[in-house]
Amino acid sequence: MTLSPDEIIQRRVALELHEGTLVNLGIGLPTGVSKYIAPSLGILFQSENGIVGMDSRPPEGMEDEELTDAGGGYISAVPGAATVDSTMSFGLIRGGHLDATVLGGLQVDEKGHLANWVVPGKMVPGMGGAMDLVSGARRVLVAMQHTARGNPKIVPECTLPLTATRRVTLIITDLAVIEPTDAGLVLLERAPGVEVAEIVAATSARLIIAEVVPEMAFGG
Amino acid sequence: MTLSPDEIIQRRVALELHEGTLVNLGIGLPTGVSKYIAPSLGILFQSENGIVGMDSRPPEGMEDEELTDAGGGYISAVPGAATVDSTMSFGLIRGGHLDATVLGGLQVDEKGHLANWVVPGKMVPGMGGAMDLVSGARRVLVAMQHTARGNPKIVPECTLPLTATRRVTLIITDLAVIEPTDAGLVLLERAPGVEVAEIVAATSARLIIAEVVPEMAFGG
Amino acid sequence: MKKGVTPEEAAAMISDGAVLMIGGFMGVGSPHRTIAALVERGVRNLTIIANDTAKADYGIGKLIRAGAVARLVASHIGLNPETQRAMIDGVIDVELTPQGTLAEQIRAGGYGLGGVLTKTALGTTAAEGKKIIDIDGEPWLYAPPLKADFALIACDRCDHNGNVSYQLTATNFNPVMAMAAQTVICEPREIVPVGVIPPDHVNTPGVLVNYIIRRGAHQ
Amino acid sequence: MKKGVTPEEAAAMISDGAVLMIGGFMGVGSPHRTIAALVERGVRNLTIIANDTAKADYGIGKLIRAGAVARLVASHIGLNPETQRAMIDGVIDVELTPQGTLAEQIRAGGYGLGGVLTKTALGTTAAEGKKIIDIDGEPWLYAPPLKADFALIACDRCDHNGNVSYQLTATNFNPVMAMAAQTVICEPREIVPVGVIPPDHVNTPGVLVNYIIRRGAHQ
Repeated sequence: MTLSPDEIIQRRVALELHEGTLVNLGIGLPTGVSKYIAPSLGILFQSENGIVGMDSRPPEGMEDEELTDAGGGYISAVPGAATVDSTMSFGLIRGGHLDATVLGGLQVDEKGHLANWVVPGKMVPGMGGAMDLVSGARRVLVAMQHTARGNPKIVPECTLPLTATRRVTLIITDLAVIEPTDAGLVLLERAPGVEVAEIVAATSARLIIAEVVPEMAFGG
Repeated sequence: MTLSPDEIIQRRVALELHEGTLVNLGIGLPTGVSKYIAPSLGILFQSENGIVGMDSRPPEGMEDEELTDAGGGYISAVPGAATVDSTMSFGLIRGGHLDATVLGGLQVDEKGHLANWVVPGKMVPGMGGAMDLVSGARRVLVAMQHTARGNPKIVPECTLPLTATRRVTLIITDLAVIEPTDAGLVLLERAPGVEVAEIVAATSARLIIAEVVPEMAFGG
Repeated sequence: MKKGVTPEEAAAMISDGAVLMIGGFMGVGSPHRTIAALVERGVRNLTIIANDTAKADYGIGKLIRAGAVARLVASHIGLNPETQRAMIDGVIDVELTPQGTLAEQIRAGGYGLGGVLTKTALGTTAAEGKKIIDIDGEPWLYAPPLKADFALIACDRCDHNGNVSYQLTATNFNPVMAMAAQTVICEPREIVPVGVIPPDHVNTPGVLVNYIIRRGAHQ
Repeated sequence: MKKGVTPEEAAAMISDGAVLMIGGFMGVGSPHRTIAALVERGVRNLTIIANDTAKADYGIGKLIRAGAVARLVASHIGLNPETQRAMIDGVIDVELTPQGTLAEQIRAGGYGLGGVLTKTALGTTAAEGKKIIDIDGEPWLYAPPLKADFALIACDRCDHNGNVSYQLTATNFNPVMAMAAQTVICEPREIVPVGVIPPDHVNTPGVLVNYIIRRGAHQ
């Protein structure tokens, strides 16, 4: 089985999500993680615009203009879903009731700080719910390509404005799984067929590397 | 028509309540004000345990154990009532959405300060919602007997702990209507058949008295 | 799906010295079966956060009479003379807080906020010894967030996943307490299949509820 | 009963320089007819408080394109390039605020609170120049309450008394904005007799709503 970079990231992130918990998947790459989650696990996906238990887009013609995700796209709801207003939605996020948030990243640094909301002078989208998610979720999982146009995104110190000063829980890329710790960034796993040297070369931050770095093990 | 002291107070308070507004009536004497309000006015009564649009006790056998007032007594609901949780209930009170609160008083003083929640060492009921109501309602109407066992309740300075440092809007008793102002307590009206001298004698606070103090004028 | 537990199993999770939030207003919307099981278990030294203690030997008043409570945070104890006596005698350490402030403190605990800034009680004896925060020259009374080990809540309906809907004035403090405790135990009047409660009528999403009290023998 | 007004009558109440809260999330749950009437009226110099500005020439994006907005407080403008351009060009003064903080600031305004204490954005560039409040040695970012002259909200159902119920993700900022403005104008999808919405399903009590937008010609 040859997996695309996105598939590697999404499948590996899926392994981090636990039965019966509430999870927020960011727009884009993180959204695709849900494809790899067995419904039997009872994991509920939150969309911060106000739903606990979002489901994928309904069949053509069945869309409801009052049921969308945070990007404004049509969604459906699982049986047992709950809809909430914005204060409650962010109460769930900021009060520590969200087990995990999966977000994309522009940069992550040796302290585990994430930058993902602005490129000054170029891109000013606003932070939306990103700062709340990174500050409030129990676990922050960064899901991103290891490099952008060949440039490392895992850097000694973020040059872009931070999303939060809190250390993220785990960085999952198409090359590696890396855990920020007090001592620094620890390389935990390699993507299938990827050598440690390749990861080090694609990373400008210092990595702490164990003698044996196992390959990511996917269920399927 | 001879009115009882309670009736005088309740009928006079009723004249202060405005069409289409939200009003909180305290337990006891204030609750009886609703008897004198025409339903056509569309005044909604709030009970701070979580209802906008409370109605009187339902017929025997129709009570619902999940529908009560702040004293735990059975109530009904008017058509168009809304039930809310405690945070929203007090959001309505503290956010200035309540047009008037009608409360009993133990003492009111020359600054218009109300004391009605505790008699240290004797009675420690707790303030419940009283402090929120006096701090947050747009208008605070004190409805009480002018004296307690012959002793004035309108005093130079409260000796009992205050409910709030905010000046109340109006004091309505079985003898008089008094408005606290920057200059002090202004005697606005006399109860039917009551002389100004009688009011002054029953009041230990200084009263500002106009040349003509009209009698309370009730609609009915 | 959540595990259904008996009131006794729920009570067995709660140890001496635990901090409990208990829903209800004068016993309306209180988890009466869970409270009775707690009394039966003989737990001691509890801290209770609740609006009131209902009446003597009713609702939370049962825990007061049983001597299970060491500390109480409430807004009103006026209709329970046993709680008043225990306060005056120094048997229970009672902190009286304005009802709206109490509700916001619990919400702040559950919503990850640093506390509450309010005008209520400012300048009164109820503010003595409390922190005043100046915002642009204006004083506000600060009240800290409240959290608990357990929230014991009651509701009208609960589905198999723990989605909860409340009814009428039995709602009161229950939804906000369900946000503010480590473990939430919910005592429903009725348990229904998933989907019976529409998404817009779920007041407390099931992810917040850890245990559902099973229906009673006679139900 | 409330007065039903046309979108044009509602727009006529809103003068140049007014501060508006507008409900909606990417246009979902926004009062589209009221917005269109405001654009038609040609009002200027507005301050808008809203989660986002939807898309170019859609929802609040219509007010942006019309040049009606001088100041914007929002959490996200990434999907409306016209708002981004207006911000970079200095045409609109844009304050970007984390979404959860923005929701709490509006709530604080409507609930009479002195502001919000949050960890979100603490230590980031988004906190620069903002007040930090120390609580027992821990820093919290302070965000002031927000209020408005008008809240323009949208809802699924509204009864003749102005009782409102929202639906699904069209709820978002609408209920909290209905608490925080001097005048609340509600644009319902459906208007029903009093009693059709049960008390437990009223999300915004009618006492908060000043005007109801009448049904449209084709409705």
